[in-house]
Amino acid sequence: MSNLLVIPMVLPLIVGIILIFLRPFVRTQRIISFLTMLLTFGVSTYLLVEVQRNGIQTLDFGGWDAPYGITFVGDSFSLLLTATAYFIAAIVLIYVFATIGEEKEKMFVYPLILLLLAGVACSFLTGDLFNLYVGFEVMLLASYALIVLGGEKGQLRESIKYVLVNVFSSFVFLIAIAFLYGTLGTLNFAQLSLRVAEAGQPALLTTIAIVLLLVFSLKAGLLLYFWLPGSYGAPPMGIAALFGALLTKVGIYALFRVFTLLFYHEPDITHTLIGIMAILTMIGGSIGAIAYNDLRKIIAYNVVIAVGFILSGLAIANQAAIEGSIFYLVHDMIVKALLFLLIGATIYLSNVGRLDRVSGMIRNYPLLGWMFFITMISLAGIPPLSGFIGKVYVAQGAIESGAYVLLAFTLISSIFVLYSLLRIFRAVFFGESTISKEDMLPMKKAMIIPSIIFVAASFALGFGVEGIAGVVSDAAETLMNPTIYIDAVLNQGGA
Amino acid sequence: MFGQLLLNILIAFLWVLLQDEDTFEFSTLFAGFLVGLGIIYVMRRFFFKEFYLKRAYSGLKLLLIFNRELISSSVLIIRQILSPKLNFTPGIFTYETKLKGDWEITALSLLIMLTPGSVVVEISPSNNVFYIHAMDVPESKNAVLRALTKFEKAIMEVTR
Amino acid sequence: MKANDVILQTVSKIAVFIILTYGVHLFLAGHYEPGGGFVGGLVLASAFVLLLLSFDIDTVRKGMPIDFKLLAAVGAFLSVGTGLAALAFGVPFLSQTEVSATLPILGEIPLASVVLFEAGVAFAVIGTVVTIIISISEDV
Amino acid sequence: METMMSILVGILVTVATYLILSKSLLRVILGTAIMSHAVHMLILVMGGFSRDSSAPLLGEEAASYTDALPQALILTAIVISFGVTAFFLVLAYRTYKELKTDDLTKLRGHDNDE
Amino acid sequence: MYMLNLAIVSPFIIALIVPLLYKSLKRVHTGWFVLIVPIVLFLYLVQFIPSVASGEVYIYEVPWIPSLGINFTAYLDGLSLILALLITGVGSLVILYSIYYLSKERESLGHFYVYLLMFMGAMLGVVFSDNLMVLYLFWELTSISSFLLIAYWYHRRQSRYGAQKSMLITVTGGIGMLAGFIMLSTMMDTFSIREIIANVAAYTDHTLFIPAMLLVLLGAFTKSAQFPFHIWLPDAMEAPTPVSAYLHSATMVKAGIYLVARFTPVFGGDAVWFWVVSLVGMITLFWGSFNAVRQTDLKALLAYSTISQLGLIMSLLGIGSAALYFDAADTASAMYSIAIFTALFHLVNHSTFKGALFMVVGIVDHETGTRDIRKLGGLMAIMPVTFTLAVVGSFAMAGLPPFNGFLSKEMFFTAVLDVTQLSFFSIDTWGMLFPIVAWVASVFTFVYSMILVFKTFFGKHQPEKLEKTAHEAPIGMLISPVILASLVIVFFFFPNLLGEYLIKPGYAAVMPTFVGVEGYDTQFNISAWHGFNTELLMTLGVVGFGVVLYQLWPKWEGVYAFFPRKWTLDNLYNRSLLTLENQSTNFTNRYMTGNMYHYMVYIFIAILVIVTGVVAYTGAISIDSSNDAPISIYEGFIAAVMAVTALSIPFAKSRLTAILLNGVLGYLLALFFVFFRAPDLALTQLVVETVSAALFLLCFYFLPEWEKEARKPRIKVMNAVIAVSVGTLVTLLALSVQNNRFFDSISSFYENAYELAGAQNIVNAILGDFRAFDTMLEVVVLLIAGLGVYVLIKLKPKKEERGQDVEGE
Amino acid sequence: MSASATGEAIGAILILAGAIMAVISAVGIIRFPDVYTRSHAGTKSATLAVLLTLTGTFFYFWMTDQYISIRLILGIVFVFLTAPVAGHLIVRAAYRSKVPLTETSVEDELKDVLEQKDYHDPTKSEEKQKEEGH
Amino acid sequence: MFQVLLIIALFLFATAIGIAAFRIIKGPSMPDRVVALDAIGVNLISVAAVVSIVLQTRAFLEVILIIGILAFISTIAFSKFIERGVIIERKRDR
Ligand code: NA
Ligand code: NA
Repeated sequence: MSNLLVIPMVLPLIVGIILIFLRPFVRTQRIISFLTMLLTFGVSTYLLVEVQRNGIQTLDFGGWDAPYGITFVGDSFSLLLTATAYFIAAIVLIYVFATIGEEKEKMFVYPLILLLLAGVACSFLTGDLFNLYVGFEVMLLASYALIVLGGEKGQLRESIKYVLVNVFSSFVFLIAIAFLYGTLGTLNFAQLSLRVAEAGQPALLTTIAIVLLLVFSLKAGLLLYFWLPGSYGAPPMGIAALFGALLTKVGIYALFRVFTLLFYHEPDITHTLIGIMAILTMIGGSIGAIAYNDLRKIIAYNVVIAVGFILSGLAIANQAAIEGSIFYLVHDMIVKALLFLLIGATIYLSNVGRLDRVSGMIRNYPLLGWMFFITMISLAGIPPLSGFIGKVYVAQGAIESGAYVLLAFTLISSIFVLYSLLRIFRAVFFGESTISKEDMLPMKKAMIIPSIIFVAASFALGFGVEGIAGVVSDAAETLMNPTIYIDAVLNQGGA
Repeated sequence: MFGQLLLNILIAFLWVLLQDEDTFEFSTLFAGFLVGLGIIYVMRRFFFKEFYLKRAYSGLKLLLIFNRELISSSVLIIRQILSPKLNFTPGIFTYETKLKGDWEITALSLLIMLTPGSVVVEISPSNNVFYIHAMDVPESKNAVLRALTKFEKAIMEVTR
Repeated sequence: MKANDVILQTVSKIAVFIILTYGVHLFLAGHYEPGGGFVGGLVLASAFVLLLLSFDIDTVRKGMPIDFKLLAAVGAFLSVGTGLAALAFGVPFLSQTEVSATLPILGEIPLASVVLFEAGVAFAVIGTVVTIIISISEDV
Repeated sequence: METMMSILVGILVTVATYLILSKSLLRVILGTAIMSHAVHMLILVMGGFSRDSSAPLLGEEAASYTDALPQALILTAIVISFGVTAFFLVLAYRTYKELKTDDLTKLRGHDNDE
Repeated sequence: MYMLNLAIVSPFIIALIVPLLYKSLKRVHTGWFVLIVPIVLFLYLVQFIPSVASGEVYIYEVPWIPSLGINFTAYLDGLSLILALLITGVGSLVILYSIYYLSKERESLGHFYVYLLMFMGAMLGVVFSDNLMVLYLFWELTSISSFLLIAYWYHRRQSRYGAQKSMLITVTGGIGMLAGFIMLSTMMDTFSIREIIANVAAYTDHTLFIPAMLLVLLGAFTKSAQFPFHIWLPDAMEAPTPVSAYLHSATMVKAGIYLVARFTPVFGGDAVWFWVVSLVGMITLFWGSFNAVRQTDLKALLAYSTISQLGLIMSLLGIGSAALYFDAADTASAMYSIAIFTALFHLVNHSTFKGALFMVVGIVDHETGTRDIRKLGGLMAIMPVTFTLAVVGSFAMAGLPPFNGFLSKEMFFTAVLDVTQLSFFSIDTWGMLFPIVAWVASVFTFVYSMILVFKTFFGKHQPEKLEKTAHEAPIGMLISPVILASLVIVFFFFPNLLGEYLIKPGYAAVMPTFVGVEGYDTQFNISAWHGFNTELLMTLGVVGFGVVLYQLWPKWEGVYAFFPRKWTLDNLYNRSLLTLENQSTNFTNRYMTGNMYHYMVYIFIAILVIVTGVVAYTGAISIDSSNDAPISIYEGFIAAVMAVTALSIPFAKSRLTAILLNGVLGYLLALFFVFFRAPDLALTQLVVETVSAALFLLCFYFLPEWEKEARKPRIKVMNAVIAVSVGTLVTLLALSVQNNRFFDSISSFYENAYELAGAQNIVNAILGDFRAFDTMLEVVVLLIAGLGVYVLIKLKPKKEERGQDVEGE
Repeated sequence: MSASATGEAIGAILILAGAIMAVISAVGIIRFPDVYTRSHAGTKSATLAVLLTLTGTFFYFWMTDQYISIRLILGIVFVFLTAPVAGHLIVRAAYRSKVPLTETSVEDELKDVLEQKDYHDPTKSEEKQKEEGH
Repeated sequence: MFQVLLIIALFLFATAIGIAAFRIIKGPSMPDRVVALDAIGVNLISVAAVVSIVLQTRAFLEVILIIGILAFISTIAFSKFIERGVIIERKRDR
């Protein structure tokens, strides 16, 4: 029992609630929310270290042992993602401070962001299927509120689609939970895993697994990503950055958890399907990323590509591929946030959201331009930036498993990532400068500092792979060996 | 002021009853009183008028009158529903009452309406004219009017 | 001719008392019978809804100058807060204490933290429902 | 009983799906409301049904109790559905006010780029 | 200890301070500071020549990601030394040249030298890396720095075009190469090239061997501008000329050559390798020379010439690899392995004369303002030094004595002639193609070399067509080409000096198995005169035919018309990108309609197809309703009412009716909760249903009346089919679940609620205690919903506000 | 006859009477010609039905379990109190939204009053007219 | 016997509900439907009461009052909507 494990979820939760009372005090809200994110990041990181030392951390709420109560399970995978999420949130907050405007700040934007993060953390840490649903809902409702913040026409229009798809997927999730409960009589992941294994994952369970696959695919944007490009273009950029960095990742996390811990007995059906969906996602994302001149759309489709890429690792499902996916997941969270912030700054500074309406911005804002360039390189998976090692490992996993089609698509997709961003770089940053010195908007420091930090993080993650290699391999090992997880949850203290 | 106290005690008893305890406990009543106090405190600004619960006898009489009317008119309406051919002529007519004040008006309305065959459609803004819809005007209008005057008298006995 | 709501308003006043009492009862009965914070809260909220329907927002506001948003937040705070209280005692988050104290006058009441927890739920429900309804109604 | 309930769930899902495929936002939202009914009913059915069990109230001192866990889950799900429906409805209404249409086919946005 | 690693990294470190130098020391041309770097590095590397020549190799390893086996391992042997000396040597000359070429007033030198240093470091990294991943890192860095250098004048459209083209092609190739590397490392469980070479013998039959080989070659071919990937190189000429001389002629394009050489010990001896490398090389050789002839831009001419020469070197490496097919002691093998030696020799020669020529063209451009041969002519008198340099470079390129190009060209002829004698890899008569193509290409090479010299420096001077008044270049600009031209001549007269100290150790690195075999030392004696052999006859033929072709040029220009403009590879590239973008737009627009209806249809269909597919595949449906509890008549009746109510909702004429019917559903659901002994649920359901109905009514005031669904009957039918299918699927699965309850529920535990949690209402005990966490979060959900509604209603956009509409678009 | 048997008997009779009442009033809802007359059946007869049922249930629990259910009493009171109000509101709404009286109606003293005293309902828009299907 | 009577009663209530549901579907006017909804609510109260006896539990007696309350509230809401469109006014002009 370590109550510390609930902190990454409950601290932002309680602070978010308290901030509702501090509505008029914008400065106080800013400081508190930022410190909360940092503190939570610290605690998550500490827990991550603790897992390396003492193994998986669990916490049975209310003291009710699993499977009867709800249990939080912190393993390397979940805590790594939690820590990354809070790191990103803290940094993105700085951008939000600078750009969101006081009106929205007084409309609960900070409480909502904190609650969003609480939902994300809950989804990462929970060891209970139904609680995962609840965690999702916390996250989703916060995201609903955030996506419409401002009430612009475009926001409303896209929010409708976003909300409907998510409402629908939540229903399907509940249906799947109902089926699973009906067949297996429990909700605890560890026990579900045991029971699936004991039953030998018969056809019906495989079918239910597929239903779950579809649910999380909707959330993650795997194949069923139709809602994503529009939605991620709707909210203010700071918020969109959080969306781009975090939301689909929660779905991805769930897919990894469910298809490594629960339903790993029929990979010919489940994982093959994931692979096919991943390929189609990469194709659709790649095509979409080069189809438009709208900057927001380009980056939104880049989110889609990454989803396909990361899930290729799950489809392959060997140690190397899973490790690669985890590396890439962490990288993608950070660099996607960066990408959104940079595009946000670009749109703000140029006052144009399309690549054919502005050019030569690198002359006006060299720092911005070069950071975009680095981001592009990083997302294309070029070393020594952070995207590289994940790509290598996924590729290695694909080769080990003979998944050459996946190999080809993962690698080709990174060319499309490069090309889509190169189009932006070429058109927006290169070329004749269209903004005269007099018309230049000054770039706010707080707008660019977060990006600098993320760029530094991408370098640090690229150069410092050794630093997290142990964590990642432990995470992958835990995913590959369900008994580690099960033992930690069900046999704690006892045997 | 008095009405509020009365209501408070009423709530306290209601509370006791809701607890479904085998024996009457003073502590439960007190708890109920506290609950009532809370509710009334929250609601205090709604007390525009006061409420007296006296003259139990008058009340009982009213109840008896009402029950008689209820049954007789119920029979009437059931007959109409079950008659093979629907043959009646509904309509709206007015009735001017001597009653005054929200509680009296409301009480009369409730009684009229609970009696099958008649519904209050509107009350004039001046609070004195009822517009009543009746199932069968030629046949029941007089019956309704008769019942109305009976009710009116009985209510006044209770309230004044 | 203006509609005269005298009947509605008079009966509603009585009904609201019954509903409020019943709501509090449901809330407290939850530990033993059907009911609990959520239903209790909802019933209490529906009492407010009935008031809003029978009267109007300004009247209700004047009658109860409460910021329902904050009430919802207070509720959430209570629920999460009781969970956090467990941390101070070194027991797992959300451990409920099971003391049913026998107080001098009030007799035996479940003084469990779960009551506080449920109260939080109830407040949150009332606060949210009324916030939603008032927000929409005011937006003309 | 279970078979009948399953079929009923299927019918509700059918209606909900049909409504979700409508043009009018209002129909769609109503579809989600019906879908929530269907889902809650499904969870209940998945908890099993027996005429010999009594409500999960220990005071009743019955021989066996019906499965309480699905009931608790449904309660949570109902609350969440309620919150979501409320939000969705208000979103629809705000959208209509801003964009003057509730026709989803007219709420396309600027997707048709270039 | 790690001087070599430091040497590789030093350009990057200096690059970091260049912007500072540029800003703080405006008066001195930044190039002077930068120049120190390659000179120091060159001198440092020169020290290694003797020991490397005597067979030593150096390895320094700096750990990077040791747990994954990825380390910064610098490996210095004969092959890397040749390249490194070129990189630093030509680098020094190019920087010196650039100091005069690029004006410190007009150009942003800060950027320029950062890129150039970055490139230099990256290139050193490529040639010194033993670790595949680190090699790949530096490899992509060369692509990136090349991109930046080509796009140096990024306001020019053509610069951006060329930069993007080179980046796309080389990075794509690089990614392919990466795949190949990973295949190799997966096969042999190491990232170290040395270890791979040491272990490869056991893996030549591995299924991944050939794919890995082809992928590695893809990287090499794209980088070295081999056909059909050569198309980026002419457009890369948009870069400032020093860059063209350095990257796109002397060094970066040689990275592919280096890679092929480096991997010859791995893949050499395999028929596929032989055929692919030599044939691609031959085709490139021909195609480059053939196209160079018709260029009117001097730099474009040099670009095609470079392509051609790279093809030549590539084909030599391919031919040389055949030697590995044979036993090292076999005399036949020595015959082919000499091609490797020739390749390395020509690699150096090419760098000298092509570097000089680029600089010459740069001077011409710089001093006259044009590179168009149609505007140029008669410069011989005005620019005598430049002219002399041009003659030296061009004649070397044409393969004429007394210039180094003659030597390597002759040796090349020897190599292609040797191929005809091969009797393996099912070569047969196809072998004859090698000398024929080589000869034809050489003729074209001769022609364009002559064009370069004669059209520019002879003929009539046309000052009216020039932007500037032409005059000789400043002395500083001439130093570098003069040094290179001198080397062209020096290498002709003392080829064995070069051969002994640089080329031979390089050869030893490529063909390690051949080191020390009989006659090893004697075979590398380069001489200008071999007597009247076939090679010499071929050379004479080249000159003869070349002169004729040069004279008759306008008459056979029509040959190029056979290659329609529409079908050039360039057009193919442009059109495929354009088509890709347009088709992507079309395709994406077609399904990403923004219409929620479509998205929902996709989602439903995906669910139906996938789940039904899996059901069909696994046979998951198994139904048995014999254990059902009997239905009471009133339950059945209520269920029927519910079904009818539900089914009538889509047909409701008004929204109020629909909402009423939905309310009925909700109330009847509550009734079923009663039937299922769920009092808490019934209570909650009732209240929620009512409050929801109130919410609907509240919003209805503002919402429009719902109209009849104005849809085509076809669509309605489709919707109905989807809906019924989804409903049926759910029912079937639900029934199957009821028939397949594999385990009992855990919930009997909760029946001890009174002892455990002091509660008699089990549901409440679960909500308030056992699963209080869910309840807590559900409260939070409600709170957020409330806040969300509040925000949604209170926060409205202000019209006409700048930034707002951008944020919201 | 034991108390429980008596309880069962009284309960059963009252409940059955209530059930029959319920069906009859439902029939009324179907048969009557306009909303006003239907409301007589719907809100009044049905009220009577539920009162009978609740009373029956009350007696049952009282006689067999000696359990006096306050909830039932409260329920009865509540229904007594509110059902007529509900009926009144529906009828008023019907009238004000211009749902016509059945053709057999003989008199309408409200009609003129409502129109004459500059009665104008601003909330009444066109779409609402349409919705009622008239 | 007693049980049978109760089942018959339940069936009758169910029938009444069914008939009322038919009126809701058919209309024709909105008030008609609200009347029918109200009738359904009232019948549900009866069903809850009878089911309590059938299942031998007091648990559902809670439901009775709730239905009464809610039927009342929803009828008011629907009536006000039909009459005025706005169901909750900001300020009643009275
Ligand atoms: Na009456
Ligand atoms: Na509870």
